[in-house]
Amino acid sequence: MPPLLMINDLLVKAGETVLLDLPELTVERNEVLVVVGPNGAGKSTLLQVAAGLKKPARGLVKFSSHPDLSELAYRRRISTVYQSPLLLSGSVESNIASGLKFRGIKEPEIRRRVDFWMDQLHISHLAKRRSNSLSGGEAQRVSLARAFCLETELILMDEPFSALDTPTQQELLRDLREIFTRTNQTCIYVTHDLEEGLAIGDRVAVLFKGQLHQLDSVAQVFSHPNTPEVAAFVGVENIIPGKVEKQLKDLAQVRASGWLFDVVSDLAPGTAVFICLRPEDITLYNISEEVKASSARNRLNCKITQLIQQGPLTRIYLEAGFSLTALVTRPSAREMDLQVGKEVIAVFKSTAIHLIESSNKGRP
Amino acid sequence: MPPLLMINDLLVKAGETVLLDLPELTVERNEVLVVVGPNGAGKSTLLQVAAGLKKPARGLVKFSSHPDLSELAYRRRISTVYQSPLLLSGSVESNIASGLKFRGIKEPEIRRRVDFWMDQLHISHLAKRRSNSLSGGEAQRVSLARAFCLETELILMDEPFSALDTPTQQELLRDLREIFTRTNQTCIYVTHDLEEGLAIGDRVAVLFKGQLHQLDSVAQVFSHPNTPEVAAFVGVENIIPGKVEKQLKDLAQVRASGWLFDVVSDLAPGTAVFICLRPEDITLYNISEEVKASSARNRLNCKITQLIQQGPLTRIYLEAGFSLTALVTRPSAREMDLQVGKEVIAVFKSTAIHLIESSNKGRP
Amino acid sequence: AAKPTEVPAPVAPENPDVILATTTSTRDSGLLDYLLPIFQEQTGYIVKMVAVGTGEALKMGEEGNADVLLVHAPASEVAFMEAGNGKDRFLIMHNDFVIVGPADDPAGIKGSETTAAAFTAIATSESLFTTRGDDSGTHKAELNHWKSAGITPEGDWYLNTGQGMGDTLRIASEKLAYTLTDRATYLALKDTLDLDILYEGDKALLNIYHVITVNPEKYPNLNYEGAKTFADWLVTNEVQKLIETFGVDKFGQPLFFPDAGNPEY
Amino acid sequence: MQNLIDGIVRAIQLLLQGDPEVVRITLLSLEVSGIATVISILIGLPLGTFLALVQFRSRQFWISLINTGMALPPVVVGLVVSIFLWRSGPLGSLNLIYTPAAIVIAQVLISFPLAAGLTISSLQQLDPRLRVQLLGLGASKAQMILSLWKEARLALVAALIAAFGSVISEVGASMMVGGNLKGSTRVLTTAIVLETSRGEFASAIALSIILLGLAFLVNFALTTLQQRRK
Amino acid sequence: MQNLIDGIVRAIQLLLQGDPEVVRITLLSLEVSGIATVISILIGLPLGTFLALVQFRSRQFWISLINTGMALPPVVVGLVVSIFLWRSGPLGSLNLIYTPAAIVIAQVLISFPLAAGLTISSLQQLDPRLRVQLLGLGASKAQMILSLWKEARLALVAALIAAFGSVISEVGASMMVGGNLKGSTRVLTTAIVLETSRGEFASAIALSIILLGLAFLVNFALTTLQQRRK
Ligand SMILES: Nc1ncnc2c1ncn2[C@@H]1O[C@H](COP(=O)(O)OP(=O)(O)OP(=O)(O)O)[C@@H](O)[C@H]1O
Ligand SMILES: Nc1ncnc2c1ncn2[C@@H]1O[C@H](COP(=O)(O)OP(=O)(O)OP(=O)(O)O)[C@@H](O)[C@H]1O
Ligand SMILES: [Mg+2]
Ligand SMILES: [Mg+2]
Repeated sequence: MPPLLMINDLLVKAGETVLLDLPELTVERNEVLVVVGPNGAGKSTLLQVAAGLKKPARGLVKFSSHPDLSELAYRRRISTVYQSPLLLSGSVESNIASGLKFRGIKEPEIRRRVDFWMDQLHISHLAKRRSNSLSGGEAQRVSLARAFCLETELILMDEPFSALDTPTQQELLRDLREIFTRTNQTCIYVTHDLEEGLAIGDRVAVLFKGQLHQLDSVAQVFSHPNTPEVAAFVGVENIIPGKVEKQLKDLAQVRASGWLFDVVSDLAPGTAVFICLRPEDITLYNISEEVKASSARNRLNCKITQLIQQGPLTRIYLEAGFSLTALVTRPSAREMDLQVGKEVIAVFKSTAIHLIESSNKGRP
Repeated sequence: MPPLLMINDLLVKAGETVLLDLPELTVERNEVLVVVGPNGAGKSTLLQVAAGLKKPARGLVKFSSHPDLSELAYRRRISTVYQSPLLLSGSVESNIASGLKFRGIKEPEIRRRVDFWMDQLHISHLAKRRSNSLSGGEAQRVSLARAFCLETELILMDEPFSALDTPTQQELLRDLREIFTRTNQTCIYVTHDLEEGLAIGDRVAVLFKGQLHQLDSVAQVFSHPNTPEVAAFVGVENIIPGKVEKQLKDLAQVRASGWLFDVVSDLAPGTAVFICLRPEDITLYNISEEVKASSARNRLNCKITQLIQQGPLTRIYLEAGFSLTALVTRPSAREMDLQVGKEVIAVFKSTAIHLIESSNKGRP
Repeated sequence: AAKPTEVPAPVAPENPDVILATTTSTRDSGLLDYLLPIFQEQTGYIVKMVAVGTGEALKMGEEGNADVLLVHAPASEVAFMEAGNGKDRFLIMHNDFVIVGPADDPAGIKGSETTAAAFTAIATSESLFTTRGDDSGTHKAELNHWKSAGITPEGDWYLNTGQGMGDTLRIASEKLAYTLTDRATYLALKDTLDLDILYEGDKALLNIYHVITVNPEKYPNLNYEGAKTFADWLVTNEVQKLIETFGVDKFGQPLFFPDAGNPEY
Repeated sequence: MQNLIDGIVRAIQLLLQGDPEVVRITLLSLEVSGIATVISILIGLPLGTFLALVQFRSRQFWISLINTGMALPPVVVGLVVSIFLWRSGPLGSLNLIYTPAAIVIAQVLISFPLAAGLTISSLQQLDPRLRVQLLGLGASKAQMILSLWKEARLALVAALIAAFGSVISEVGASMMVGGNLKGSTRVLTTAIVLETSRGEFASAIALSIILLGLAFLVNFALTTLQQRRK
Repeated sequence: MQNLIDGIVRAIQLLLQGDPEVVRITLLSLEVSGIATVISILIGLPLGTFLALVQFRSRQFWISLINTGMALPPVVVGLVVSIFLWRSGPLGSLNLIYTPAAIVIAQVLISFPLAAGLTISSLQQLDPRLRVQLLGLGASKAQMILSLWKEARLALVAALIAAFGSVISEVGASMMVGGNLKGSTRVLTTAIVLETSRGEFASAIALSIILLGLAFLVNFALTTLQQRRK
């Protein structure tokens, strides 16, 4: 099957500023493509182009058989959730029904779908309320219901959950995944929240400053970021520049900040690289303790410089000639009695390290 | 020192609907009071009342010496970041300067502060841009800069980071904490994201349906939620109703779903309770493995029903006569080869369980 | 009747503003636009000429809102004087009314014996006739003619325009209707109208203008001095000559005939 | 002042008596101005919408032209319409001069620029993202426009009120092209002028009060509609 | 039709010659209407702002009244103002009748309801959260109102345009209270009426063209101001 949406050689400008420059991007049928990137990366711009609402300066965007995305027939095959809800005046119900009314759907069917989606989003009790009296999260739910009830082939969502409380977010993420699969819907899901993206996405496109740095499966982007920017964005907090010194049967020895790291990699000696190490892949041991996990080849003596509680986890900032961040569960931190100033051993496996060639800096 | 803001016997209504009903709430000087709660709980309403922008139906709100919050002198001693940025037309700069101009601050000082905060929020390059051409996150930064540059005693923030990308969020959370401490600013910080609240707050007020369920230190709310609602909201995913069966020297035995749990608690036998257990406090062992941590008194045989990857963590749904959720790090899950259908032992300490008396259900 | 008096030297009067209420026909013919600057120069009085309907002009006099009136509805004027509203009333000039209508003269009024006969012909043939219907001097004159012909004009043929002479002529022209008009207005608009003079010359068709000063005893804040000066000025020989020659260059005939010193008609 | 008091007394009398002439004039005013307003809106709303939403080169010129139209003096409109409708004019053969239809034509010319100009500003005042939002919901162009009108209805009703106000109060053009013919084209404003020129100030005031009362009723209905769902 | 063509030719002649009388009339029109517009805005803007922002019981009634004011016929205004300013009226001693000041008074009465009514609708069209936002930024009431005006400037300039249009084109009231005195209260519209009633259609048309050209220039300036920063 050909991809549902094909983007080729796309250039989007505002005046002289380039907002988006994508040589190629395809969205497969029935996938959830997550688009992530920092603020101003061009995520919303990409959605607007895909929705046929923004004319690119150059390039081809094709949706299955539609070469012209601005035509009504195309617009009616997609639905869009915008970053800010922007409800129409009137009741919640009438807002949700608006897209259906535009499509000339019959009243009983409208009723059914509106009721279903209000229920799904826990806003049935708001049905008759005027849209301008809603709280932020309630408005966002209305905006979501308004798009979902269209039940279109392609759904474009721009940070749809940013105003929802955590329990609802999690519930919706789970439900949506399931609904999309069941109804064969395809979705482009823009978010700046990586966790959200990981929970719902099949593939992830990572944008920086209008450029696509990586487009891969969720797991791949997560474990093998292409560029240091992507690495930092997907939560690799330890990115250390270094150089491959030796290469022994796919085990590279990388020198960085005076230390020598063992890394599973086939890169040749002399290659300038970035060592990428996730904080959660670092295990901490008390100096006194015997380090049991013998398979972990890398050990660093460090000193704790800062501790930050983050929900179920504790983030630990370490100094080991360079700064290092580790993430441990709260109970472990308690058990080990971790405190600022304490010396610990940071241990991580040679497989936990991912190397990015320095030449990948910037454009992929 | 008396509290900075005192709320007494507050009732806020819209027509006949009660939006907020707070017998008492105080904000101490120099603290960051985080207000959390699900969508529609009344968080934004509370902020509006504190900002003197919404008249309560009843009750007293007092800000240090100001008995009347709607007076200009009071309004000029606070600054507010609203849930949606709502920028004025004009340039980014002029938006940020607007509050300063209202206060009649001199031009060089305006310049200095605006430049400082644009820099702090990484929007210096947007200074001359028209406010309606910004991306969602950029607009939110402008809104933040606009409030911060007022450098007021009290800052009210309504979900200020919801549109920011994760790295910026984390950076700002860290910086803000520091700035508030340095400048002796007090802050009421509304969020639906608990993690955010935990990272920045001194105390947490938890609202549900316009009612205050708990107001405590961050650690206390997190470890000793007052009501099942709060427990669920702060991430206690396992809430099991039960009854105290025996009481031996502050160690209670609680029967729930057929199992007998050991809990550190002085509750008397016969008390109906909810067992609260955080997913990250559960350690999983393979059946074959020898359970080493002998101090953990509770062991349950369970079967894995679902696995969900969530960034650095894996969420594991278990069936043990009732459903149980556990959270382990990705590397552990990999090492233990956790899969759906596999049988494991869930182990947790008697101190990991927190008991809530059933009578606390609903109002505290 | 007043005698011509010496023209006073232009000394700035104490109260220079004089309000003159007059009918639209004198304004539209341009006569007053011609005379007033001269008066102003000679006397220093500034005349504020307000062109309104005769009815409104008399009402303004009655209420003391004008100092002096120049009007052409003798019957109403007499009533006005009798009610004590006016102080002086001088005959100034006349022109005449004519009956105009479509060139083919459907009612055949050309060559009628009397004005009454002409009016009767129009009424009996139910040819369209436009009336000003605005209580103006012309309207009142017209009503008198109907009365003397013993006719109460009514019906679809009798169009009540409620407007000034110029507009009523235009409507007559457009509707191919007859109407009674003063000669001055007709001549001024002749080029833009499809109307010919079909009946004229009867003595009954005289259109007589009087100047009236409003009675200062009734309204002490009137500028009687100015009003009287103006009234007196109008009847001077020089001015009477100016009236006689006005419009001759443009229309080849005078629009008004000076009457100062003549007996009342 | 006495005139004003007399006028008010007279107005009450006329209203109580239901003077047939006054009733006819009032109804004709309402009919003519109502039709003219409706036609103005039918022209002004689409035209204003077009100028508000579509970007093209000479747009600003056209907007200025429409705005200038708001300053069209009724007498000028009356004169020009007359020139066209007089027997000598190009449309003379239609025999429209001195008919209510002629008044409607002139009033439409006076009020449609007002309707169009105010439509432009009310639509431009809307959040520009609203258009994108509506298109994204699958609205056709027409549906989008309808929805925008709904969102801007407050200002659009104000435009309607202003357009109605401009025609019901207009006299210069009605007088010229209608002729103020008793029983056929005499409307409230032209009747007021006539009564004034006859010096019948009390009658003029009485008719004015009727006119304003009428305008108030219409506006009260429209304002209620406008403010009902702010 | 010939009239129209003659009028255009005549207008060009008048403009090229700079006929002093025409220049004077034109300047007076501009001055009188300009002053009247400014005063209307000075009254209408605060009044409209008050009615748009402050909630009180009889608000809807007052809004209707203002909207009715948009339908005030100039002749009625002219008559009522005359009654007050005539010697017999309560303000007769001020000697204002038949002066430019009297025209200004009448024109203000005609156009301030338009300014106020359109101000109401343009402010009500704004996002209500904007007020809260501004107050939260520490704006005083006055600063808040200024900022709201700035946000609504598109529609407010439209109100200004409409108010100017209504006075520059008005004739009934100017004629009655000004008296159309040559050299002192003759403005473009009253001159047009005079020329028309004298059958000098070409002159009337020429003056109309001057009037419209003037209105276009003013409106082009205002529209440019309005559209510059949409
Ligand atoms: N008219 C314009 N002129 C210049 N730059 C513009 C214009 N419109 C948008 N931009 C810029 O384009 C960039 C991309 O905007 P976009 O809304 O796509 O970002 P985004 O990735 O969605 O960001 P966010 O996470 O903050 O929503 C932003 O930096 C924005 O400032
Ligand atoms: N005029 C109104 N009539 C009825 N209910 C109202 C009205 N205005 C607000 N509410 C309700 O009051 C509740 C509290 O609103 P508020 O904005 O304070 O919620 P919130 O806690 O900030 O939620 P969110 O996280 O979604 O922003 C909401 O459920 C909202 O629907
Ligand atoms: Mg965006
Ligand atoms: Mg909120």
